[in-house]
Amino acid sequence: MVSLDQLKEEVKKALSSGKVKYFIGYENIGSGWQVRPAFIRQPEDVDRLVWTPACFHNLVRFLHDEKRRRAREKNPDIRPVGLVVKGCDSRSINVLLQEKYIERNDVYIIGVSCELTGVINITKLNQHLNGLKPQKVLFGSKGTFKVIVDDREIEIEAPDILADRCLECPANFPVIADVILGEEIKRNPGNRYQSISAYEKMALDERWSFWQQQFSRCLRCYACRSVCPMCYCDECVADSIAYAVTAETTADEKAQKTRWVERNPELSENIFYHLVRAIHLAGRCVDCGECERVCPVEIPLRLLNKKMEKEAKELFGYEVGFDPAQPPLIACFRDNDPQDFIR
Amino acid sequence: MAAEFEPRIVAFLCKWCSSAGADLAGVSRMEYPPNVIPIQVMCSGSVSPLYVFSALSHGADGVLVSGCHPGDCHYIKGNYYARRRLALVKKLLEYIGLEPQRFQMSWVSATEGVKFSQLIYDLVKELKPLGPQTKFRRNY
Amino acid sequence: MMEKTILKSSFPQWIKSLQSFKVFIPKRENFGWELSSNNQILEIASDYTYPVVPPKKLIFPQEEIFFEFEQNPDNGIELKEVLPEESPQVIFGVRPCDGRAVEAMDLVFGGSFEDLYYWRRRRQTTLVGLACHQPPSENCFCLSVEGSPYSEDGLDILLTDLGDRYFVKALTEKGEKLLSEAPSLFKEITPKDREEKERVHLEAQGKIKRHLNGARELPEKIKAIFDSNFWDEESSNCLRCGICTYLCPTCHCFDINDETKSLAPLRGRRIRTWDTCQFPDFTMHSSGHNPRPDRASRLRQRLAHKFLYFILLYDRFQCVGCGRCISLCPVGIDIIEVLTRARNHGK
Amino acid sequence: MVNNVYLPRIGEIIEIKDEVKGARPIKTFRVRLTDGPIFSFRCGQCAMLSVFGKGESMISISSSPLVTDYLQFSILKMGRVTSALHEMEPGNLIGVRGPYGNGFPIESWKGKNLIFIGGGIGLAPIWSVLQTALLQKDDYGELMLIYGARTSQDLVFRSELQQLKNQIPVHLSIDVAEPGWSEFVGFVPQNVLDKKPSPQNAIAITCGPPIMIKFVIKALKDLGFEDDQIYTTVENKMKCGIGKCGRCNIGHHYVCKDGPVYSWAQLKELPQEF
Repeated sequence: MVSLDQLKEEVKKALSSGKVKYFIGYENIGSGWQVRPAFIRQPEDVDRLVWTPACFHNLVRFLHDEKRRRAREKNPDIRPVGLVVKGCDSRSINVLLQEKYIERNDVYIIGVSCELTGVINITKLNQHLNGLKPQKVLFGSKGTFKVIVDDREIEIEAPDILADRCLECPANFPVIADVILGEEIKRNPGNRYQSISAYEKMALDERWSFWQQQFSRCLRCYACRSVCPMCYCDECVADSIAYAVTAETTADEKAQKTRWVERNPELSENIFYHLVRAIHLAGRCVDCGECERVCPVEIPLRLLNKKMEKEAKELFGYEVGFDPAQPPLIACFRDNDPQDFIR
Repeated sequence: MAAEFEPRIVAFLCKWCSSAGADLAGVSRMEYPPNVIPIQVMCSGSVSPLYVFSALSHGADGVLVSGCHPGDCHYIKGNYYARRRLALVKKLLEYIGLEPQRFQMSWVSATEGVKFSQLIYDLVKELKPLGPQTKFRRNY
Repeated sequence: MMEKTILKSSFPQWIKSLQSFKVFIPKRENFGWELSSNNQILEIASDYTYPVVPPKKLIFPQEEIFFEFEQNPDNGIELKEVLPEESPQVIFGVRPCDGRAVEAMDLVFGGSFEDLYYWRRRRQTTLVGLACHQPPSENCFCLSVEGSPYSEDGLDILLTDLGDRYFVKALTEKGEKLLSEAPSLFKEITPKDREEKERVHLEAQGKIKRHLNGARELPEKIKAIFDSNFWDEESSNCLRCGICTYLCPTCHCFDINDETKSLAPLRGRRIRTWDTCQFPDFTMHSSGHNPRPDRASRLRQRLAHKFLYFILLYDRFQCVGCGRCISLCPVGIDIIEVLTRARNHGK
Repeated sequence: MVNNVYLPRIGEIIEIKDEVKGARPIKTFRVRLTDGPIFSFRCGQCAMLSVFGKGESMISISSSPLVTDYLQFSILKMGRVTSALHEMEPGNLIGVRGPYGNGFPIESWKGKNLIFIGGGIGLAPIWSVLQTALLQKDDYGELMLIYGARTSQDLVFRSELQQLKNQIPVHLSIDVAEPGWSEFVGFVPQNVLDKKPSPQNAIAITCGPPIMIKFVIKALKDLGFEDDQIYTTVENKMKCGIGKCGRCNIGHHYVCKDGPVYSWAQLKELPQEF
């Protein structure tokens, strides 16, 4: 079991020794059981920290903000930022290292093992509780969750309410960390591509009608992009003006910027945005599932990323986020990459 | 009777091989259907997935990316990168529900005028029965 | 004003009688409730809460075409105004907060420059409210921002669920017209109906769990802490996505862009789309200078707009307490908590 | 019939003049409206100009309201729309809607001395007031212009400035010395301190880059100007021009509708988000 006391102790140590600039972990929202990212700046604030099955957020994403802040400030404090990471999150750190977006000493990593469980899916939890309101959601012993409802304790088998991505997770243990909490327990992830198999089997037009329905709902709030640990581009095809505009950017450069995607939320533009995002995440997405979780109209974005993950593995033997030294998927090739589709 | 549907194919052809192959087909007076809108690029490796999506969103009925045969790339490795990247694009497009015939890749060398003209014959033949590509096309 | 009752069993007939209207009724989707006009649904489900995307989208759609432009053969430019169709619509199941939100939006799109597109749709829209018998969300706080679960503001009709029937209060001419489409379905009210309605209203009020105390003190407070680092700390986990604003029933900010269909001859259109103060490029000058360059200033803008600027302009909050921004925020930014902390900041 | 505020009128560019060349070019455009006379407006008001297919840009009107044959705009090439405007030729058509904004309260300045202080393209909005005051010279007291730019080649309205020198005191400046330059060298605020305009019965109207405005105001305060004797214009990104799209606000003021003209007495009370 991951010990919360130990987590607090480690964070306190890191903060009081001045080793980290600040620490990002999780805290409860209000007096409820749900959690949100917490920025801990003082050692005495570590008591805000929690570690529960509702800690689904991938905190690696906040390293983008830190990087931008450093670029803005004249004399930035360049001490590492401390993060709590799960197995999946740790893989996204590896991708950022691999892409040289960050350096290893930009981040101080406290890894936590998901052991036999992972994080929950709130919809599944609510369905399971059938109208009852949870007061607390905790890790149980050996692959269960403990939910307190009406001051009563309910034990739920993990697979019943685990987030889909946890059911298909190949890394329930951090792959890169400075400190690791919890045990490394081997777990059979089962079919890693279970969620997409039904869609792969669909007839072409059936698939189209499914995706058409999904994409036509998109509001283009860009929450999927905003929450993504890999969406750090200074310039995105979806923006009207890129952040990359500076005082030195010439009028001609601005005028000639190609507008790939129009701002209207019609199907064609929504598809364009999501296709670009999917292809840009190929070989980079670690399936932390955040994009799908935050979507207010529940577009199943994991299904896109998972498909790319599967193709990268099957076509090119490529696994994302286990080795910070491996070259990015599309910045390398093998002589015998498949080419039976080429005429 | 309505005129037979003529698909429009946007073809991204690398300058060194495929574009030269298309030229050879032209100067050798080989006939091939006029359905192709050729766009010369420096290398198949420079074809961003954005180009492919953009062609489809602007109403292309088919998209072709053609480069040098493996080992022949003017820039040594460009076509290998293209092969990997566009394989993913192809898988993604089909997964969303686009007919596989609509996105194609080929290797055509500067001497393969015959291959190029035959390829275009074949693509047009395969695309005709599918009708216009409306899935990704802008309504406006 | 006209008060009637209608049996729930008669409700479908009423809907069917509205032949000349496009009728929107809440429909359950996998992501929540949506206002749908698919003509299949003839009643409001008993477990209906509120639509994820508020009714504003039917009056202020995410995409509005202003006009089309076309270069003519002698190089002139023709503009073709594209106005919303003349088609009356009825929206059922508008929660009182969302009705008040439409009223707030009326203020923005009215005034010295009347927005033709907005008013075309608005005038053709009849809002049939449904009083909440319990809060649609655990983050509802309408009472704190001068609303209530049975507020009539902005609505044409307010329905109150009395179990087997609805108490129907027509508030405007548009509302009365809707009743007159099927007059035989509506019954005169009895004192008991009225009593029951009052009871439902009062009970609903008691079920609201969340409160933002002293909201009227906020304008002064926000002004006082405008330049403090309070906003930095509060926005530290903001992702700068558009959820809180796109799904806010009162947020009205938009962008205008030209889209070209053909360059020669030039052909295209000018469209309006939703935009949000939470995107960095919203205020970025062409030079790259950005008056609201960070998440702190953008969070402050969102809250100050709702609890300071709108009050200065119209003497009312631009927040109706629906709680959507709280429930849907991916990182738990909670407008009630932030404003409560703002109120206590420096104390 | 309600007027559709978003539908522009069609304007024809009748004259284009190169003011400044180089990397930050400025051109002056004169525009007539094809469907009738130009709209009436106040000094300091703006118009939303469209290049169809590119979009719209809010530009201040630099001609005087007393000139009714055309509208004049001096435009720095900066982004998508202004670049497209710079590509245009006389005879080309653009969209024009407006006028927008509050304008300068010049009626209340009658009998007063007016000191115009501009930097770079910032001369454009105050040019309208200056021209009006010149045409109605009897209504106002002494006029004075203090104007500067990075280099002599960045000064706008160069030929007009030479003529203006025959009518009113004109104090030019450039940031760095150049061969042949006989006037002030230094920043505009320094020139203000050097020329010491008197606050007595005076109004100072300043426009230019934000940093210049900031220091000009400081200089004017040092010279004894009261907050309500200093007027400036603010600019922010705009889309609708009519106070609805929500992006140009500083506090509860929409710059497009309630601005762009503010006295320092008003502006200093607002959040400094511009």
